[in-house]
Amino acid sequence: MKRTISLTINGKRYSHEVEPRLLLIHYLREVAGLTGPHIGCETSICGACTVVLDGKTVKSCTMFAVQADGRDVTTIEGVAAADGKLDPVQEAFWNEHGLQCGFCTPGMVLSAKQLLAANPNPTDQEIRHGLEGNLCRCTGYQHIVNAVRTAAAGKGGV
Amino acid sequence: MKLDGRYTVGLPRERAYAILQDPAVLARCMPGCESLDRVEENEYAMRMKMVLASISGKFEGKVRITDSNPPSSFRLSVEGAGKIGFVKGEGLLTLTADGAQTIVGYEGEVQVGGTIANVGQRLVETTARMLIKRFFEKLSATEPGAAHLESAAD
Amino acid sequence: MATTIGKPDLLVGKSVRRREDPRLLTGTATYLDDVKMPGMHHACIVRSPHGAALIKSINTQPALDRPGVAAVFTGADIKNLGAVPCAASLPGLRVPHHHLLAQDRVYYQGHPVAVVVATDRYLAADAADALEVEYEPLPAVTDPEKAIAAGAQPVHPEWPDNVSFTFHQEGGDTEQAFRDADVIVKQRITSQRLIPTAMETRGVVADWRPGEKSLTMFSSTQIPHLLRTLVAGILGMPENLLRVITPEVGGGFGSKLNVYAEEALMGFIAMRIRKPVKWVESRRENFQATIHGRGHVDYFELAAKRDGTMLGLKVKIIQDLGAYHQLLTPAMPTLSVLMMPGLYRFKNVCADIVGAFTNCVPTDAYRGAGRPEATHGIERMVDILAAELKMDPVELRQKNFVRNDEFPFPTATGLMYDSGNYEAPLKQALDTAGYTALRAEQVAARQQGRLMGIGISTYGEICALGPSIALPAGGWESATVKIEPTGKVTVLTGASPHGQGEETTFAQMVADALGVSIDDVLVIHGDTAVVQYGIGTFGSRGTAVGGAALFYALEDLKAKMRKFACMILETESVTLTGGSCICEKTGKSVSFAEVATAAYHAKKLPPNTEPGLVATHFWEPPNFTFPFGAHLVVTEVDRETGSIDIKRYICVDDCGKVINPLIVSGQVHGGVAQGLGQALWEEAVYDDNGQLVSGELTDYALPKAHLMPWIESSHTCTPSPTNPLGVKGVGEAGTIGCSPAVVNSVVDALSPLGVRHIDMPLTPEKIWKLIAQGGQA
Amino acid sequence: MIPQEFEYDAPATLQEALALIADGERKVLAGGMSLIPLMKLRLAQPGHVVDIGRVAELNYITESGGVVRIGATATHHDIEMSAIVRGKCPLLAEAAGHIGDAQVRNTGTIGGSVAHADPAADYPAALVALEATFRLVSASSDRTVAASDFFVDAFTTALEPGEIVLEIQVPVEDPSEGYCYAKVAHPASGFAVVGVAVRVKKAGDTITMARIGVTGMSARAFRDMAVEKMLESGVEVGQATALVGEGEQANSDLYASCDYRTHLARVHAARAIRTALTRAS
Repeated sequence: MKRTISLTINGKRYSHEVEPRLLLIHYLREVAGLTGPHIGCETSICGACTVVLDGKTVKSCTMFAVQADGRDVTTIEGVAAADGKLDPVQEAFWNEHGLQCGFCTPGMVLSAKQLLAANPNPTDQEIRHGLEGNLCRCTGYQHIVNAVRTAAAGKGGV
Repeated sequence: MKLDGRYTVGLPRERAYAILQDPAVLARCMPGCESLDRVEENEYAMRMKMVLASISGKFEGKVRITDSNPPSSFRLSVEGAGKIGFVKGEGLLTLTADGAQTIVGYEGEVQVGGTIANVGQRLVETTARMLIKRFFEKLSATEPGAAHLESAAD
Repeated sequence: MATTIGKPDLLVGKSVRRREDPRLLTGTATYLDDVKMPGMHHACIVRSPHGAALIKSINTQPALDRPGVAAVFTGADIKNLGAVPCAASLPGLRVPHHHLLAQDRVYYQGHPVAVVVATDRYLAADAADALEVEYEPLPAVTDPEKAIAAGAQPVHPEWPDNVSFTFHQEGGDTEQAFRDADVIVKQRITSQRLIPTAMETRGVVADWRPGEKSLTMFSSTQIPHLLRTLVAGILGMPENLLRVITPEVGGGFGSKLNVYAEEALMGFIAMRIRKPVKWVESRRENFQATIHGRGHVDYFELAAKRDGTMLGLKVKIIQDLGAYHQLLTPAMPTLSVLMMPGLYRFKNVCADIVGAFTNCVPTDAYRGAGRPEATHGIERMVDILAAELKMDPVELRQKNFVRNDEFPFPTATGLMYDSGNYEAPLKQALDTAGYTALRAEQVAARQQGRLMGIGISTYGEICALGPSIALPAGGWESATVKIEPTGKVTVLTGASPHGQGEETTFAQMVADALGVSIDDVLVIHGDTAVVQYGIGTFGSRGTAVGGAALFYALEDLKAKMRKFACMILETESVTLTGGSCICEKTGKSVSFAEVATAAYHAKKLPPNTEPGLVATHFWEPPNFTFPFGAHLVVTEVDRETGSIDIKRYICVDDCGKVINPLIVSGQVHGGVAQGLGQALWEEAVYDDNGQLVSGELTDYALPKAHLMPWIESSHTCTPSPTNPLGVKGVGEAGTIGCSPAVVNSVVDALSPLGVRHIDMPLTPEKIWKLIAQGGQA
Repeated sequence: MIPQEFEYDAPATLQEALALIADGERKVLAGGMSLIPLMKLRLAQPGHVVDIGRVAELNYITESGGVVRIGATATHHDIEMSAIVRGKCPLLAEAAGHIGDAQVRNTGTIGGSVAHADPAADYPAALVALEATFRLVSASSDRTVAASDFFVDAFTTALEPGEIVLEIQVPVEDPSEGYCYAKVAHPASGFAVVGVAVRVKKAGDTITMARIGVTGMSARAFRDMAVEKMLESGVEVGQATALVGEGEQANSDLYASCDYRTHLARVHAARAIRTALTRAS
């Protein structure tokens, strides 16, 4: 039986009738039209689907949309300012070449932001551990680590 | 995957042998077995519903008993297929008298396929051992009613 | 340090941040699964759970009875369509007919059996689950050596020996070399099956327009034009009525350098149901049904003089092909053969390949494609020889390098190495590492009972694929440059980048060549209706071939601009600079925009000149390029657990000139990560029944951030004479150089125990067992 | 990778939740980190799911009377970061920090994890070493079970149909104790190939109390009392830990054979104890 859910995504209210089995990632992508979060696996490993739910990163492929009813979601589309100005973490990824094919990037940026919110001055090892839940097949992670480090230093990269 | 092990059954060897080949006992003790219908001598069609915590799956398949060598050994093969995959197990069961009890040794090979093989390899062996253990636990739990079971098998 | 092309005021040679990135960083890029169309249906593919089986029956009714289901297709429906193509040809090659859907038999787990099409992906999944297929399982064979052994189960009943082809190549006189040798070392070396695992799986959207009889196909591919030609062939439709568009592609690594059944199937289905249809691969399908890489069992023999002079190499390659040939499957081991001499001078190589069918998904090009296997082998053999001769592996390499004055150097396998300075990156790596001090540290560590290793690989590779003679469908690349009437510049490249950053590097080239702002340059790729025919992006060719094509197109365009500028300025010659054409005699200038306006308005034309400012160039490279480098890895093995700690990772790569150092270092890091993946963690494991037991990302271990070492990457620069840019290509370098350096390091760490070789992946248990058994495998 | 259809309830109170699951047929959903992947693979096909994520009274971490009480829906992240847990039973916080990755820790719950009883989960090692007890409730019952009795077999717990884990009760650790959770994580899944949780007290150079919980090695987490006793009676650490898991049927998979797993459990037990000893005062 379908249920009506209402949630806030990137500051905007959404309300839809959904099947209980609808995964949050499919709700975001197919119903809300936010295709920034991606699907890279089905076993909750890759982190491409990462979004922020009530202030914490979650893997939206491993959550039903009904579980997000009444809650607050931020996707990558909600990270840059309304005028298009990039967030310092996005800016740092850009400057440090922290992405290649870009598929993992939305999840990676959100995880990096969360990591820095909890630990504004991380060591490289802390950065690497903080990104354990996000796979990247292109970069070897080094430029991502550089990006997070420069974002932490408030430089937004060089 | 090869598996072996042994269990002690609190029955004399002849009885243990009979019980282990008794379709009613097998039906009762094989985890998840819903029905076991005789197809021919020593061959049975089986339906089972495996439930393991959250995981569940229905299987249809057959159970066969071969190489009967009463009361010391026989081969048991179990195979089943369902939406979540398929399982095929074959093993030699050997029965050794130990006073009034019987030591049942098993040595066999289990193959799994489909989703359960693709995503469950880290758990296949553990699970197979657990199912064997459950079988023997149920078997020993049915021991008091052995007489009843024996007659039911006629 | 990176030596780059640039002058201070130019962009080429500078770390320009990528122009692709803003859309990728903000979630506004359009990948395949983001493509939506009105009325779009979703396909779900039912695949064989068995490695080998007969299909006894298929009952589609339960699927058809499900809500939302539009159609179900099985092998019978596509029987008369073309086969999945194999473009590689070898003498005597046995090519199984590769139907889009299985007919009466399945040959590997994941083999597509039926397609269910529904209005929604959830309903399609439900219906696929309801479809009933009755199989009669057959014995499978998944190990290539077992497959070609006597009495093995045939994969294809018509070829009971499981041999698809044998191939022999010999250069020089190997027998004589072996007779002349003082020392011969032999080793069996494997290169395990790997799963490419692009983060974006494959996917297709097909849209049939019955009125136009045209098909538009979005596919996550590396080769849009080849895909168009080949899919049109499968479907029996005119090529020019098929338009292929590659949206943003989330990684390929060779796995999307192919033409897959699903691409043709979606085209067929769109025509049949007259609705757009989308199929997106799940990760498990990606593991089971997208090509794998590597899959070698190699037997090496290396002959040398006592002083370390290497004389000749014999190798027998057993290539695990899988059950079918995908686009280039049989060609992979032939690339390995070409690479066998590595960076060394010896002129005698004898190679034999046996291509073995197995009940596995086909192997094909995966990052490095044949060269990593060869490089791993030769670089391991050099270390084994060094151990045998009790020589330092550095010294042995240096002794055998092709010398700087020998280029262009013809190899025993028929290649002509274009340029090289093999000592330079090795020396730079040794200096960076402090090699002498490291060896002293190792002596001290060993005295304390610690297992410290230092491993080196000096690799070469074959890049910029490649001259057309070397590639079935041509090895050239194309570029069009247009200056629009307002002076904006549009580039159409036949390359099809998917993370390599050519939207930026090509714009850097254009900005410098024309003196325009990089912001005025747009690089378009991946749409066959817009872009002239191209070959695609793979084999480290995007810049080295596609960039060279662009270079020449720019030259042509500049010549035409000069004509218009001369006409406008009424002079004989002009210089192009800073967005203007300047007559040096008079000092008068005209802006590009004014030139463009004149060229398009065409009120007056220079003699023998057509209107417009467009130039297209198809560039045929005269040769491959041959990048090289040295990787040095310091490891320490935990004696108790067998786990490996990478203490330092140093790589010095020579990819010729560098257009964008930041992008090049990104390519190196990513390449090293995939090399480390092979060396330490990754392995596609099929059990004896053909079950892919490393079937998801929960078992197949990709490198993660916290598992990766810091990579100390630098460069030397030996420009390539093969192309006007002097670039060599860098996409695969890191991968090729990495795995032998890691294994050499760990073997070095364990050498006090007498360990001589370990096959990848170097799992802790494997190492622990070796230690526990005193080095005896 | 789409779950089958199911009915869904999200009760707001414990009483409603227990009433809904009383028949034992409905599946309890907490964080979903174990259940949802199985549903997507269609290995789990519950017809009816009861989401306890909105039962506010299940989400707490408190301490009273020498016992830390953790509600079933406290997330791994909550536990890792909780000042109470870090202060009073730091071993549990350390184990929580090893679970999965940041996103999994933000979503997964302790109740869901223990009820799933994956043989390679991290918590059970710590919970048996901490001698925790679990409060299990149903519509008609309320009982407590010791952690070491709760984990029965792979994916098999002492939970009866209709029952849920309400609360995890952890005795406060003595501040003088040393603790350590040592884990070998599978490089792909992050699950424990083995995980060893230890607590020790010392007087001078001798160990006066030892607790050892092991996960990942066999079908269920277990407490190794034999080795604990050896350590407490002065047997040298290496010698005692060489017997960890003696008599257990060790797991074997692609990554680690049973011999290697057993060996790893022993090596890491020794390492964990040595680390714990440096933390003990």
